Amino acid sequence: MKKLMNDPEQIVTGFLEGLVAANREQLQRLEDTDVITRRVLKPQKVGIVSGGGSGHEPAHAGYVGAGMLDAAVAGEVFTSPGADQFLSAIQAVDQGEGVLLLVKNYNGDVMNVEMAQEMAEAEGISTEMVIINDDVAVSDVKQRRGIAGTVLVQKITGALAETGASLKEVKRVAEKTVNQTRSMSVALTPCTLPAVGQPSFDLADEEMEVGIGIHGERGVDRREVVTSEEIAKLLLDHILEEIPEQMPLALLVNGMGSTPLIEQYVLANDTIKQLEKKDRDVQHAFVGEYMTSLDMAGISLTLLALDEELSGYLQAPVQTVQWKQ
Amino acid sequence: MKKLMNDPEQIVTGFLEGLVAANREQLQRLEDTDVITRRVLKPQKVGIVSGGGSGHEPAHAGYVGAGMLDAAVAGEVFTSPGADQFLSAIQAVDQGEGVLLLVKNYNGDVMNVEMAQEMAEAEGISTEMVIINDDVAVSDVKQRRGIAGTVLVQKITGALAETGASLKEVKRVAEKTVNQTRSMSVALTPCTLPAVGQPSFDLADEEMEVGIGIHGERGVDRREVVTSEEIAKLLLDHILEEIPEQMPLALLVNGMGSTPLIEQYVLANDTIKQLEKKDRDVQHAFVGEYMTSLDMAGISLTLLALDEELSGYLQAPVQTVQWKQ
Amino acid sequence: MNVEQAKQWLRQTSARLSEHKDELSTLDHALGDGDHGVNMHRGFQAVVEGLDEWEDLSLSSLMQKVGSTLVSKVGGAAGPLYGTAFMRMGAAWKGIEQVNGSAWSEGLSKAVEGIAQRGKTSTGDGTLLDVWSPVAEAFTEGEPSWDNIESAAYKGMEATEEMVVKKGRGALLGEQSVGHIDPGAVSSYYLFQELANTMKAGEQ
Amino acid sequence: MNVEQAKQWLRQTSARLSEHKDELSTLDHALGDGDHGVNMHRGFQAVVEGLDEWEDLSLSSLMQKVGSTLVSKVGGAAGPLYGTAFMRMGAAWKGIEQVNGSAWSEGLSKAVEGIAQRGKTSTGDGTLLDVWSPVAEAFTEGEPSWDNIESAAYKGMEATEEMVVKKGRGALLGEQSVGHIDPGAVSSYYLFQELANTMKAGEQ
Ligand SMILES: Nc1ncnc2c1ncn2[C@@H]1O[C@H](COP(=O)(O)OP(=O)(O)O)[C@@H](O)[C@H]1O
Ligand SMILES: Nc1ncnc2c1ncn2[C@@H]1O[C@H](COP(=O)(O)OP(=O)(O)O)[C@@H](O)[C@H]1O
Ligand SMILES: [Mg+2]
Ligand SMILES: [Mg+2]
Ligand SMILES: [Mg+2]
Ligand SMILES: [Mg+2]
Repeated sequence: MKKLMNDPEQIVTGFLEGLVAANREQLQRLEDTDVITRRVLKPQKVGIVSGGGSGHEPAHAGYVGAGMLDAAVAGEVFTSPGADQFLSAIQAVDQGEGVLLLVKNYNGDVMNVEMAQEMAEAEGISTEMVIINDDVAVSDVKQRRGIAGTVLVQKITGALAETGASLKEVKRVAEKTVNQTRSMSVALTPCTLPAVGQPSFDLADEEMEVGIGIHGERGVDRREVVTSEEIAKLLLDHILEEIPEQMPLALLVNGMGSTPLIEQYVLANDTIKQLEKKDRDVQHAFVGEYMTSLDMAGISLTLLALDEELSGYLQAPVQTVQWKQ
Repeated sequence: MKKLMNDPEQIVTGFLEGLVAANREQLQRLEDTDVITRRVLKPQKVGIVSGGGSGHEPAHAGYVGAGMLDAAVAGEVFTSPGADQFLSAIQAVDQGEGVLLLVKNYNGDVMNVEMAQEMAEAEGISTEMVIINDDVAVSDVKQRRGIAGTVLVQKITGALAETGASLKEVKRVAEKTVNQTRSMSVALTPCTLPAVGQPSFDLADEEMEVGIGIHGERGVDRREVVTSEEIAKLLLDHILEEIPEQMPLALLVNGMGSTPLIEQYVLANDTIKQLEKKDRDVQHAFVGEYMTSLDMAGISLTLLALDEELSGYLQAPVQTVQWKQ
Repeated sequence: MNVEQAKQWLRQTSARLSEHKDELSTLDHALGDGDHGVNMHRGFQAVVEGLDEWEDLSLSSLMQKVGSTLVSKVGGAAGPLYGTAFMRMGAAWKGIEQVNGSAWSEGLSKAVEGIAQRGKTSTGDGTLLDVWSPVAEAFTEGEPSWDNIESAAYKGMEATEEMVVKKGRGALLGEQSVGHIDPGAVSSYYLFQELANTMKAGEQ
Repeated sequence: MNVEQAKQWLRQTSARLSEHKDELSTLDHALGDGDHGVNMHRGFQAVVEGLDEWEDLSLSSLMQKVGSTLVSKVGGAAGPLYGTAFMRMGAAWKGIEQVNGSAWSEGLSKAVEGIAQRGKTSTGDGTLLDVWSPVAEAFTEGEPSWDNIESAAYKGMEATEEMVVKKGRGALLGEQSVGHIDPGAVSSYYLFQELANTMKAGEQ
């Protein structure tokens, strides 16, 4: 394992410090926490907080800024941050209008956020949680993980909150977005945890792992590596099953951490072509590293079924480190 | 070798098609070429063209748009595009004000651009070329390669051209930027050409290659992998030798293709800390994949010595696929 | 159990978990994401570091402090679960400086309630609750039999091997989760074994 | 050489380069970026594909067409160099349908001039010019001796092994470039060997 790092235990700290050092006018780190917030909050606005284990950079701290998150909470690599950290974030961004927590569907994240909500409630802060579970690779819907689709929910919810909408309204739109978002992934290589130094699973030279999550866990199927065209088809077949026909789409092609952009766009090309062949209208396409899994090579596809409301918030301006438009 | 691709010979085409498909309102591909241009040119403006071999994505097509390039010319992987392609780009973006070509210092690129300039001249189009050679790893200054610093030259030059400046003026500022930009890189792994399937060099598990270029060529020194702090120091020591004292700086921390963002920011953190310890004023810091070398793991550091003029154009708005601000 | 014994228990547990760090992570590699050992080690190390600072706390406050430290430092799923368990014990032992007889059973059943609520889980789901729940039942009204308690923990842990995991990352595996002991059950077993060891040492 | 012989020459060169594709790339791996074989193969394949379309061209126009095709399809450094060489030969042979005696030497020395200008290089820099230049000199005023020409090409190619490369990617290696034959010199040798083969076959 070769990584640009110092002490493996300090990799999250290094990331957070680096992010703030490179973006001082925009971001700050709350003292004694791994919480990143906007340096200046927009007044009288519902706070939008997300977070979870690290290793998914730029998620989530890279999405803190006008039009998206107010705060991001970073845990150890692949480990949910404790409730106390979520509470610090809630306290920091609440302006009396309440706080919405956008949480990927992992047991640990949900439990820590629920605890934080209870503590916040005791302080008179109203909070709501919306759980994101876009990964169709998991058949049991209750167990479905939140993966790259998360960033689309964050984008849309953040844009709405920026308009001064109420906590209730923001929650409604976040849930609607979750309901209309589906993703699935494929890995060409496993990832290696900095503190462990061993790949999270073994994969032969000609194999790929289908239906992986973002924590180095094994997928649902292993098979020979196929072409980009075939990977696009494989993932789309699963995802489209759960996307209403006719509705226009937003597409997110997400690199898992060490897949070069040239390959991401090759896959994007095949995906868009296949969607157009099926007469699907791809209104927006995003390609890049949005939700990674350390140094995993691979890709996820996300489709979001759009209506005018969601499309509008998706197109709204955003000024974060990693997503600007 | 596992890559998301179809026919390895078609990877550049797949990239260009994907880029345009995902950004239809903004970009177009000139028919029968591998030239990407803005869909709508800003009238009465000097055209800014860059290009070179592929494998460095998002460079250069990802930088076509308002405030940066008018056209980008893509060759085969690591191979300069032919003069005819540069000519097509020149013809497409010339509006009577002339065209500036920003070229990384490679023999093939320079020769092809010179041929294209001669052909353009025969058609009455005035052109100028500025050669970028920021890589301090090469001691012979004439042989110095253009690497990640190229994108800072493109950003600044593009911003100036957007104001309606003359070809002469745009060339002056481009050259000034080149003179004040220095970079150096380190690789943790080699890259693998899609059509070759073999790593461009061998590197043992605990080794890194110092002073590599962006074409998979071997570097100037091979040694044991060290910490991010030590890598930052090693590269800065070389680069700072050629950066005037006192002047404020722009820093670019550039991932080489398969280095995760978390690691890029760890290195950014160490770099900024060390610069601040030396009382250097880091006015702007950019972190991400700006100029890659296929799937190479590694990083380059670039410093640009700023004056007010350059700082202004660096901060100016830009709307390309990959760089928006 | 008095405050000093509680601290002794926590110190021994921390040492035990650190010894078994890799074992726990390996178990978690099969069912989850391979970090349970690292998480528990980090959390209990923070507890032990805290013990010196928390010198003058009551037993109840100490348990609360341990709970919130575990939430904060273990993180993941185990953090809120262990944390809630300790906080609930702390709440149950308000004003009690020496845990005896019914206080044990009261404290443990509150802890079990807390885990079940927090984890939205019940026994048989193949989690650490399958250790905590039989342990709580093994505390009867009278003075605890530490051998019984230890063996209840052991059996509970062993039983998770045959269960289809219903909660946590292991649940993603469905039927394929059968055949693996739950890492949280194992760390809980170590916790209770060290409790028994501490208390038995005190009895001598 | 008439148009038909020129076409024959190009076809044979293309076949030869495609046979030696990997060898040329391997040579380029040592001094450059390992793609010279791929580049030349791609370029000459495009030339051969073009030959059928360019049926009615004069020899001069054919050479120009070959040149621009090589610029476009070889790309890299070799593209503009080979391309310029062919375009300059085409220009020198304007109105000539059969290259003989002084036309050979005129065409080749224009090609050498073109390469030197385009590459800002001179003989001894360890590039393909070190083949083209002695070949041009081997064309005297009279009818060419194809054996002399072939051996001039061969010697020029061999000589690059001992040179410190001054131009192109190999120049980055400085002194370490000594001991490697220049790939562009090798592809040029094949080109001239096939020219000799073609012309000698025509003489019989
Ligand atoms: N919902 C739940 N209810 C009860 N126990 C759970 C639940 N989810 C997880 N666990 C316990 O937590 C353990 C995993 O802890 P750990 O690996 O530290 O956290 P994570 O799963 O976040 O990586 C499991 O072995 C299981 O015993
Ligand atoms: N400036 C130059 N002058 C003459 N020949 C050159 C020059 N630069 C490169 N060459 C020739 O080109 C060959 C390399 O061609 P190729 O590998 O196809 O291009 P690239 O270097 O762009 O990858 C070298 O072996 C050398 O013979
Ligand atoms: Mg975990
Ligand atoms: Mg090349
Ligand atoms: Mg775990
Ligand atoms: Mg080459």
